[in-house]
Amino acid sequence: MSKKPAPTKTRGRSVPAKPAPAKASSATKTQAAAPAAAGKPSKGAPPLERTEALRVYRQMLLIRRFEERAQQVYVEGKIGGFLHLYIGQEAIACGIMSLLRKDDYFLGAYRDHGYTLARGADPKPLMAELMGRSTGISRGKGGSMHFYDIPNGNFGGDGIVGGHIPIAAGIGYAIRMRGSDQCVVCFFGDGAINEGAFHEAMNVASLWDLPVVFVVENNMYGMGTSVERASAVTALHERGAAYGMIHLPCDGMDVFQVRDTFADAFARARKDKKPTFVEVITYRYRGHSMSDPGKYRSKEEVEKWHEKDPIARVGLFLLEQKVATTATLEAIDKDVMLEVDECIKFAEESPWPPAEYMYEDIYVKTPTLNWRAVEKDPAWERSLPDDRVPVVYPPHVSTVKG
Amino acid sequence: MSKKPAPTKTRGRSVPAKPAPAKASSATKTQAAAPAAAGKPSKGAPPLERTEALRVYRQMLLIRRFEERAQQVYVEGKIGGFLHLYIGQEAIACGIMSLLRKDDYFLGAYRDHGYTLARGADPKPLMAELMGRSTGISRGKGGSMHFYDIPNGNFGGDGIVGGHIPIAAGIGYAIRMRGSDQCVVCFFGDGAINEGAFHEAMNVASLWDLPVVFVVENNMYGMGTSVERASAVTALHERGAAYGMIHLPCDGMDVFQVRDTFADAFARARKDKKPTFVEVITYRYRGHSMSDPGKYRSKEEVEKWHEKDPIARVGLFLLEQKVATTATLEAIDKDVMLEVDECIKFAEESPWPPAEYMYEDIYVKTPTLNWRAVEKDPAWERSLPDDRVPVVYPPHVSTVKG
Amino acid sequence: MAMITMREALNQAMREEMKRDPKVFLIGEEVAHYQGAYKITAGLVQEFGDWRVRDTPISEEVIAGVAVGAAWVGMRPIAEMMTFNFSMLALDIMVNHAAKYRYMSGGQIRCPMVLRGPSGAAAQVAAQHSQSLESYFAHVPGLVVIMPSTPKDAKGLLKAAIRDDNPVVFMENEVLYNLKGEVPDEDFIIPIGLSEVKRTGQHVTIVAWSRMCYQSLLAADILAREGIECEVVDPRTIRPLDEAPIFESVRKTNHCVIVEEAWPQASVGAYISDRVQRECFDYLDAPVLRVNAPDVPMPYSKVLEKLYVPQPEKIALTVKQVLA
Amino acid sequence: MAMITMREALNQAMREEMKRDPKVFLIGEEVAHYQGAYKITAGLVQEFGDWRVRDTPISEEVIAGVAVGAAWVGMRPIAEMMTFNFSMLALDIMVNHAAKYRYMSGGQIRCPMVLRGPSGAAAQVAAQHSQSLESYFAHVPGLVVIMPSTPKDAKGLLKAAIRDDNPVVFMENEVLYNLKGEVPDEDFIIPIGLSEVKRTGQHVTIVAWSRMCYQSLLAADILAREGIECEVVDPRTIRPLDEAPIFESVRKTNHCVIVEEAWPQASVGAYISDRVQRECFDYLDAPVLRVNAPDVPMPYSKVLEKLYVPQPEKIALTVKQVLA
Ligand SMILES: Cc1ncc(C[n+]2csc(CCOP(=O)(O)OP(=O)(O)O)c2C)c(N)n1
Ligand SMILES: Cc1ncc(C[n+]2csc(CCOP(=O)(O)OP(=O)(O)O)c2C)c(N)n1
Ligand SMILES: [Mg+2]
Ligand SMILES: [Mg+2]
Repeated sequence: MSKKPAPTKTRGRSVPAKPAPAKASSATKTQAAAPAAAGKPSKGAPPLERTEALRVYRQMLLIRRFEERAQQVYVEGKIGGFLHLYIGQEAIACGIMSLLRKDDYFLGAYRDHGYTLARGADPKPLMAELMGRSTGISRGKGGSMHFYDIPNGNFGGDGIVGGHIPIAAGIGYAIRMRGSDQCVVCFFGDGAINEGAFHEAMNVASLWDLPVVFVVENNMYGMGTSVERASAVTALHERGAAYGMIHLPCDGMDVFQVRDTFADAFARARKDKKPTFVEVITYRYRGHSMSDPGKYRSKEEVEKWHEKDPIARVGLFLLEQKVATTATLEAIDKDVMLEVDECIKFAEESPWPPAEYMYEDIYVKTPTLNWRAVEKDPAWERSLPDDRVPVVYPPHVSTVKG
Repeated sequence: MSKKPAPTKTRGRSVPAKPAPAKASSATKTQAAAPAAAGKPSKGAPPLERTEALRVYRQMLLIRRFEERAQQVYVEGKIGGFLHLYIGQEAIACGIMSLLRKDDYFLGAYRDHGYTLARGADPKPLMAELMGRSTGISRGKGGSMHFYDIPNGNFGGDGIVGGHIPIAAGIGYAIRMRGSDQCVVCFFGDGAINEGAFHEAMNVASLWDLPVVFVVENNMYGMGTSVERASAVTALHERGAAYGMIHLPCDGMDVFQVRDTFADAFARARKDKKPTFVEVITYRYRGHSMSDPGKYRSKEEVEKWHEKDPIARVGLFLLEQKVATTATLEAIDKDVMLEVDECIKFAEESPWPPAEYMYEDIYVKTPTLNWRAVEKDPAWERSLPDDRVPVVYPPHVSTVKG
Repeated sequence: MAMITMREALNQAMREEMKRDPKVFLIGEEVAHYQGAYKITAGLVQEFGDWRVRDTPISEEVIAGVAVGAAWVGMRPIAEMMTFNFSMLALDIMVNHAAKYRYMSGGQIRCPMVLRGPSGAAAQVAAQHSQSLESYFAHVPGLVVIMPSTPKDAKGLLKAAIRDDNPVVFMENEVLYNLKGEVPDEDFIIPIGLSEVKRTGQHVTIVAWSRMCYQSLLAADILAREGIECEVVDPRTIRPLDEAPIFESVRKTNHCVIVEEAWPQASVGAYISDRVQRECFDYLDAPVLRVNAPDVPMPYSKVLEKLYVPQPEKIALTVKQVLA
Repeated sequence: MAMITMREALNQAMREEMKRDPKVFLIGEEVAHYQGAYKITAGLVQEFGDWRVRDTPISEEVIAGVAVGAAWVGMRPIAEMMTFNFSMLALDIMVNHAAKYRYMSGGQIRCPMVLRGPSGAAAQVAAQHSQSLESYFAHVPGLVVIMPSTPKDAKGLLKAAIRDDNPVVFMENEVLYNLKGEVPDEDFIIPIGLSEVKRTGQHVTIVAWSRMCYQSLLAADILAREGIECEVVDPRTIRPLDEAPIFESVRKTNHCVIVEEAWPQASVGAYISDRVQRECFDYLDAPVLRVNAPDVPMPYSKVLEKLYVPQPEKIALTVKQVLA
């Protein structure tokens, strides 16, 4: 199983790095400093059980096939609006979710199919959501950018770049109040770190010791803008030093390194209540969204990254370890394709949301309200006294004194 | 003339430093790195001419006496709203303004009396502004938090913490478009650096090489909250590393060190178009504003800082250097007191703003407008075709290709 | 019934609810050890500790964001804006997150939080610190907006807001903090969305909330001496708006004046005027008239500020105009 | 006269003004090398270079802030919001800075800038990306707000906005970007604050702007077939509002319908309704009626989105209701 490569090597491999000497120097320094700052040697993740390894492989493949089909269906006009594909970044969601506990939380931006699938959600309601059907996970009201699966701690997709980062700090704050050893993972892109929201949230997470794991998925571009043209320091994890937060890079094309890196981060969050800032270096194979031909990237660059394909990498590992034969892998792929076909079928056979849905799920019907005032307001009239699905809270909320 | 002390010494002296080892270590590292990053040895400022030294002394004293009287008058109910005093921080404004060129710009927050006086503005309209008279520098419409003196490049006081920092980047951007060698100084407090606005502005200033000198006046508190309780890293200048920006600390109680530090920063801005982030360590003698008794600070702490009084320090220097005798200094003080008395007299004898003032200075009367639409709107009806005072632009705006 | 100030009433509401429910906590700038910039939260950190009364850095987006995140996982945060003049920095969190995630998730998420603090003009704090921005929140489906005018309303409605399962924007008024009034001793709440007729009269209906309700009652006293009887309706909750009692009153008096501290355009008062002309068209003897701040920024000088804030005399004048 | 799309019209306006005045520059996310997220700024960076067509990090507060600072020292920035859904992150800069510094400085400062971009619903981009937030800007003295509905208006008004010495918020509509229309070949501007009667009729006055003006004209066609003649008034500028022509029209038709893409509460449409009932009280045969988006967030599903956006049929129905 691959160990963390020297950060500089990772950078060199993945980023066409041409930062000014001043930046570069301070860069390497902080990187070196980071693991030390952790104050204990990296333990890494336990080796994947053979079966578990196969499961992760299948999951990564499911994300890819699910999105490839979604792309086709989009072109057929059966999906509307924005469609942001996670293809190429599968190892990150799958590596992290393979370590996340049932009672942990996570949230991210609009490129959210991968997180939800990796967390183990039934893909049928997800495809139905993309097609705007009433059986969709958000009842057809959210669409591609807004997958949520609260019973599984999935606070899903935010369409506002950086907007969910302060909210992740709030979930971490609630965990501290409870005194539980849960943690929350906050995914965002390289473009999001230049929003003020990132800055404000990183500072309080470190200041208050919140169990938040911040994950910047550096896929080299925010829409058409490369990291070099957006961030004064291109080794993004170094931003963590400004908040005294442990920060380090990670190869996002390697699910095993992802697991090693985050196993440490989760342990730190659960035991020491300390946040970690991980820069996962990866690449989005497709354009930013369906409308983006991706002219700003060279064919060579894209191909270079395909050579590091995260799924092929795991497949190779499975073969090397004799966990699987080529036949097994092909069987898995077939199986996945069939599952995706069923998703399409399920979605297309699902009913469209009825008009009433428009007025539902806005307010919670609450006893503190003067009912007479809103009886003619459909938004209130159709509100429910409770959530549509029970949200998992710990049975008892204990508050800790600071 | 005092040279820059080792940053760590400065910190030790000025901040009750108890940062976590990780933070501390990375701290010293970056500090050490900073001057090096400048890529050339610090030249510092030319020694003050005898007369110039006396002028600076008088100016610092004027700020203090002006505010002491303002405080009295406030208690008498002749000034309303918020009154934030700069007392204790005089060396910063005076040191910086003694180097600033006539065609340079600066802007800051609501604690703005010191900047305006140090820039050489006539104090009479300032006192009149505090008393809300029509002769005030903002015609009685701004008050203490909103001193502006545009002909002198003073974009003055912002009441929104951090709000003016992105605007400073915009002034720097305009300077780059012009291709001139002007620079802009952006003052803000230790509390302001946790606003998202700071983060967004620092990144673009470094990314685009804007001639902005960022000055965080670390007076140890944002209202009642100490730096330790607000910022995860207490060596505030280190935040500059996150943007690859040259950053260093400076003793704000020592006008000579202030001059040395900023002479370098201005040279860097004018020649290399590079921004600098300076943390000036200082202290506000008074409460945050008139309503704040400052209970959160110990008598000992406050006294400790009075021992470093920036005005006394210059006075001592003048005596040591035989530039002045005790008698000269007393004479200067008397003279300053008289000048402040005249300010009060001028303000109290000035007329109150007439009702029409309320509707003036909102819009610019512009030929692009359909006049008929607004003839009944006093805000438009009383608008002027031009600014009340001519703003100094360079005669010709040349734009540079990036 | 005890006579207490609105400041005390708000403080009691938070203390009682924090005692009642360990999930309630308070977060904001200077709310803890400084005892609140306006001392609304005095004594709370001593009683509940730093984790439930949290001083923050000056980071409005995080203050609101932390509240939203904590609310999503079952807490009941009260986030303080030192003043609502700074709430534009938290507006995206409230409008794009607090108000929308329940909808976008098809009813999986709830956001039981309160965003509270002083709003409106204080005394000579000038243009950036004297704004009444309730329209920004009232515009948005998914939010609840409350603006109390008396200590009793403040306490009863804040307690209701804290117990409510929706994101509530609770806007106080600094000038009213020292206003005294009778407040029940026992535990009570005032339902959200319940307006109150603060004074009955048959000649004209005045709709006003927060400080403007207070000003309108003073105007009503002046007019009463001249035999003009005003009915003053205080919606108390701006969203959802309890319209029926307003329409009822207008149908009785046939005249309506709406008094608002905010600017006139695209405002809450404009909406109420639209609703009244729509629902009481056949009952109105004259157009609905409005009293607002002038459509300009707030000037600093006290002589100008006095002209700026709607005064009882100006309200009285407008009432006479609508009756003329 | 050439037939061009609104996209081309906006692009021409910026190119011509940038040629005309070296102080004009453009700044925003993806405006340069990506040619604009909606291709409105296509070709400009090739012609004017990176300093005058500047790609930025994703930092809305800095995009608006840089524009304000540059404007204060004599430049004429055009700042693009990729969409106005993100403008809440720049709202403090616009409201507390762009709109107030001239006032607070007693007339020493001017802020000749344009904040522009698409606003309103697109196609299935859901709740966070389908908002019409013009009310947030129209509420504020010190700002100018423009919302064009045709390529000609877009070009003439954007050129005027760029030459104007006040901070202008210029809100476009994504759905109209491909709309074609005749645009004069010669250099021209359309004065700010000048409304236009887009269709004359004697039975009812429809006030509508941006995409809703387009929808209203379609409704007018439907109604014309039934013998109902609508007069459609497009204010084009929301602040300052050119009221006289609206009042004139209502005094002629005695009926008024206001069509708005935004939510109904505390909105621009509510204010226009208030103004009409005030100034045309004796001329109205029926209350002013309004057509708005439902008072809920925008749902994703296309079947729901279609019900959400005010359609010509719905407008026609409301017109019949006001005439009934
Ligand atoms: C506040 C805000 N600004 C701008 C946008 C438009 N936008 C959507 S995605 C995107 C790029 C984000 O890039 P990155 O954070 O790297 O995430 P990635 O798309 O690469 O996963 C932009 C600018 C937005 N949705 N929200
Ligand atoms: C956006 C915003 N949030 C909060 C406030 C209230 N406030 C005014 S001054 C201040 C403290 C600022 O401290 P610092 O930046 O250190 O400046 P200092 O007062 O020490 O000079 C606060 C919280 C404000 N004016 N603006
Ligand atoms: Mg990216
Ligand atoms: Mg301070």
